Amino acid sequence: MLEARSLNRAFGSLVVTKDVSFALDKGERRVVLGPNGAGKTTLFNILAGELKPSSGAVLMGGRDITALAVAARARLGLARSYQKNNLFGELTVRENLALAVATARGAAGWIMRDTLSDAGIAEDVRDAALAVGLTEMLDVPVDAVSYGVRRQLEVGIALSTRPSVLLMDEPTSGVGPGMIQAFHQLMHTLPRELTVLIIEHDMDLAFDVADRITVLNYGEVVFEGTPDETRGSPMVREIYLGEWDAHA
Amino acid sequence: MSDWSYWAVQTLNGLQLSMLLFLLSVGLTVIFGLLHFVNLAHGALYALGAYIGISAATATGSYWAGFAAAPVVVALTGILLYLGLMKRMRRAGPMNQVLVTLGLIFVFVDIFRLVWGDIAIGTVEPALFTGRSELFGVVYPTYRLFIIGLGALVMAVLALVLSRTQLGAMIRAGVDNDQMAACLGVNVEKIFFLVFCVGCALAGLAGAVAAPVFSAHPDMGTEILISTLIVVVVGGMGSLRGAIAGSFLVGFAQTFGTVLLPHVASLLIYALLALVLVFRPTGLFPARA
Amino acid sequence: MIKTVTGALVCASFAVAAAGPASAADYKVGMLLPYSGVYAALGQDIDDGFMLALEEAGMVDQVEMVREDTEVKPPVGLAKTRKMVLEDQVDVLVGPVSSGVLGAVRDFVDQTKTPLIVANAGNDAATGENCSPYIVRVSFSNSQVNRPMGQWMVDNGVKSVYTLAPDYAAGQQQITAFADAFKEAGGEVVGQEYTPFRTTQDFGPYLSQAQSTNPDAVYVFYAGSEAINFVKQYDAFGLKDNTTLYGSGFLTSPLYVDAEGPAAIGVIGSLHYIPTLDTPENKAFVEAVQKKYDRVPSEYTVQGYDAGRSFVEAIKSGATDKEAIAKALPTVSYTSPRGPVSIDPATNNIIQNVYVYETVEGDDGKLTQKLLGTVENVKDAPNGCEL
Amino acid sequence: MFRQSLLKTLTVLAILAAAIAYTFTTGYFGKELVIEAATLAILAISLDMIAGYGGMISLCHGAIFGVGAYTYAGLTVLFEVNPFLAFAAAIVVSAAFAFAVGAVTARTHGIFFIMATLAFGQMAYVLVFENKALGGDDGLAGVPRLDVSPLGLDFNNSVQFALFAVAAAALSYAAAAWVLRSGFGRTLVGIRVNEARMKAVGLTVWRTKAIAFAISGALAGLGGAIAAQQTMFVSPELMAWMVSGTVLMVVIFGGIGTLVGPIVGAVVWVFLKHEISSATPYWHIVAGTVLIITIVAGGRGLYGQIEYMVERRRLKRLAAAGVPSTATGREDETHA
Repeated sequence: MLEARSLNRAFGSLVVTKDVSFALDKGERRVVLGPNGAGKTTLFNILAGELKPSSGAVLMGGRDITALAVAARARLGLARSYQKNNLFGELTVRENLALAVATARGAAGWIMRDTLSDAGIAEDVRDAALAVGLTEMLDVPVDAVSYGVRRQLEVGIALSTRPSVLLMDEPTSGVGPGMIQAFHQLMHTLPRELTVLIIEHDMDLAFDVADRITVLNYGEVVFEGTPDETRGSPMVREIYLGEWDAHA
Repeated sequence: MSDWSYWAVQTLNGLQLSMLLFLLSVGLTVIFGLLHFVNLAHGALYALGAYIGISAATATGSYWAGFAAAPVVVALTGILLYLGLMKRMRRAGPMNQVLVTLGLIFVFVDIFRLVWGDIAIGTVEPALFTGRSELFGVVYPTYRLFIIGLGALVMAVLALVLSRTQLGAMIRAGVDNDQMAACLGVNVEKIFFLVFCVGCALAGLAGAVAAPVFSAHPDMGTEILISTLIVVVVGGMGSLRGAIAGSFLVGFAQTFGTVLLPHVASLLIYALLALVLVFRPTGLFPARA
Repeated sequence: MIKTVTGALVCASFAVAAAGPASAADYKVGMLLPYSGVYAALGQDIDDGFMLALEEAGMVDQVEMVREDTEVKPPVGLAKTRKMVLEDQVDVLVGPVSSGVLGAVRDFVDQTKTPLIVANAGNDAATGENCSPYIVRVSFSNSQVNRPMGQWMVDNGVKSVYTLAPDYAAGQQQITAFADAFKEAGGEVVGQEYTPFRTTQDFGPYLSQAQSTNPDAVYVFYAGSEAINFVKQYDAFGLKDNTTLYGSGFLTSPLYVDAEGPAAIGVIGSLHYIPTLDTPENKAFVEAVQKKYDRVPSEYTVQGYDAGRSFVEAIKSGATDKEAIAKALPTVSYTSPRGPVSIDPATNNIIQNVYVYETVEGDDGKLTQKLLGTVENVKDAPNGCEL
Repeated sequence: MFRQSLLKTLTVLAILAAAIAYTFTTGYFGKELVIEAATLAILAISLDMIAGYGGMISLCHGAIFGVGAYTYAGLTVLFEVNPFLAFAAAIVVSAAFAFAVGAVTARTHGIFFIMATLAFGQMAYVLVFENKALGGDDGLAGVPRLDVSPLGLDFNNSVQFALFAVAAAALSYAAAAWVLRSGFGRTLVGIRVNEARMKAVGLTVWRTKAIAFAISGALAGLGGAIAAQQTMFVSPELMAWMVSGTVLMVVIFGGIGTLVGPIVGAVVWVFLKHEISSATPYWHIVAGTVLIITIVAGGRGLYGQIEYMVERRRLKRLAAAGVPSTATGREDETHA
């Protein structure tokens, strides 16, 4: 469903993405692990189209989308959430979600009708809000909600476009344990045909939801396997999982 | 006049205009790069420099009195504006800054009219640089050579200060990331203030230097403003390199445009601006990638 | 008894006049001038000249003045004109400075049959193809001041010229009128360039180009700050040393000549007025202006004065309402500070002398105007005007 | 997001009523001022649509206005086209010009966007100024007004023409409000607030920007075509960049991003300028000072300040009525 072929990207002499290849099947849940500075967010930016790779290709559903811009990829069903909140600050939660839903449904250009009062869009907004637990918050301006709520909305916006591939960049970064728990549940309620790629630091979550795990180090894929294989890999343990041992 | 010397003189014309634009735009661009402040009143400060230059020269009988007084007075005016108005507009966004300084232009124009009258006034070149000089068989007004030289000197000094001194390093750090610079112990506020003063002083200097060539009149600041903004935007805001590149591009485009394509001359710099922005939406050499 | 009654009445009327001149005024004059913007100084000169003429005739109290700022913007000028005609109901309009404003108000003035005394705007068409019985011009036409120079320069040994002017209607008309006359007289125009209007400050590139064609003379039209910049840069580039600068005389108008400084010395221009004319009318005028406004009159002051004077003459001839004033204006004829003037019945444009003058340094070290020649009673061809 | 609040409706109706009442009672020049305020209001509404809601501070709206005026004047004077046809053409041509500017400048932001629009506006100005066929700097005179005699009306009657201009301004407001309340209007606000995220959810941003410019341009062109009829004359002055600057001032002065503010700004500006400029030739100093004070005082503008206070009270009331709200967390959130 989503495939990276020998992606390379350098900023000046600094190589941040080096010959990265992997492929996700439809409905697969893949977690990307790696220490800080391993080039995970850069990889996401390349997959989503915000950065052009120096070489290599990105394929979605077998189609080469390397040349497509962010918006065109999104229209093909590729959605992402950001590590740093990237929301519509002065608007309400409902308006945030409605903007995403309307765009995904091709209603962004409606001149004769209002997207905020459209029944179909409202339904999608409600679904997305329900999925991320924001039903009670719909009419509060984003500028006035807590950080945790913003993290929820961050994922909610990505989900509300009804994507076929979802990229999530550290969805639980900086939130409390209660919210991580809620996120576990969310992951299990996602439709099974949705393909998901997550950058995650929370190991429990990673092993809980992942079908397969890819480990990046210094911009390179150093390991790929099932959660069990990952747990058993001495190399992964060495570069990354010391931390996780401590947690476990 | 031989063909060769004709083109040589036109090149000097282009160079002279470029240097004047450079003096004017470098302050504007560095103030933008460092303070993120769009100061449309920069043109009015240039006009003030010209008026002060002429008044001081007339009062003392010496061009050099105006040459010295204009940067000082304009910098002092800049300080007043900074403390009274611009400091609190720092975080107000480009639109509010554009508008506040547009308001300032209006105020300045009428102040010029009230103080110096509606009629344009002028002054003469300093005795040292009157007449013409001959260089390799090319005859050119000496005072214009002085402008070229002064512009080159300022350019060199600024380049040296920025690349070789502690102060320059701090300014560059501030342009790159002011919060980071502040964390590193740079007194950002002080640097901002200093840069603002120098920028204003250079605008005043440009005015005093331009006064013997162009007359001073109330609207002169508004007239030069557009060219200056084009220089800054084409070059990419915030960088010395951008100001230099922009000045040369605009100066030469304007000079050779009038010579080679007289019918579209007035369109040329706007076309240049549009073209650059369409392909490089943040100018040729933006301070930040 | 009768005497005292009359005396009391006279006193009373004076008292009324003093208390509220507006209500006592017999006529209303609308000044359509730029009081702000690039031509504000010209507007002020015209206004001052007009007031001087009223004062001289002792008519200040009989006239109520309405002043509106055109801002040198045609739409603004038109709006102000409408206001003065329809709301203030002025009897006569005076102005404007800009031909653009004149073009904008022309149809309105014509349709509302409001006499307009043009006190500056020189567009040929206003007294040519677009002439109107209600528009009388006492200033000049663009071609009128330039045409005589063609013959005069050839007569004085100039065989080839390079011309420069700002790229707008007035610039084109002034240069075309001169160039046609110059060519007709046997001269050759070796090069011609129009510079972007009001955005050209540096004439260097043009001057180098003019120099490269090696003409006997350079002939230009510039006004305002462009004139100052041009004259100074012409000198700085050394062209003045062997190529005399000629031009429409606005170039070295008394209004700008001090700002131009020594660079203006030796520049030769043609104009309908210079303050150094040696006539009794002019001497009295110069003295009056100096006394009242403490400055040397410019051609604009004289235009304002003649606008006032022709209005006064029209009133004196018995005109009382708009229609009568419009009829009377073209018939006025008198000796102005600028010499004998009359209105051409075929076009309503002024017939006047054009003076060729050189800017020289006077005995007091100040720049002054030296008369080189007079072309008498210059009159425009009708150019399609049918009155 | 745009909301046609009660305050907006009441203010617009009040201004409308006042304009109509004033038109019937004032002298000749008063009616001229009404027309001027109405055309300026149309232009200001058009600018507020894209600047206040779309975040695109255009400095070429004067030029778009001028394109409308010149299209109408050129077609009627030079080609003797039916005025109604020319009127429609003016709107279409200005919309097309605006679409092109919007499309080409879509990638630039902030001061670069301002300068890019300035460049296109100036190019249009220079082209018109130097075009002899369009009368060059002399402009075109003899522009006819719409011939409405079949309706038993006469636009040469200044009361009727003033009412027509006021009606056009009211319609412009309604059209702009309609667009801003539509899905498209929501999207436009989304772009202002967070353009990158709109792209990330799949929006072709440049197209939305260009269409917004076109709609705004159509309104500006409408204003231009009315202005050309008012003065029955067009000149390049209409297109100078200071006109765009002035409109922007009017929008700010009334309250940017409120749609009603620009109307308030236009009315106050026209009448105030008339008063001040007849009192002193130094009216620039007054206008400049007022502008500076407006911005320093918070930049909300005359109407904007009032709406802000009313809105704040409304939200407080809502909060008191039990609409859920959470504690405001102050986190470091950097705006990309």
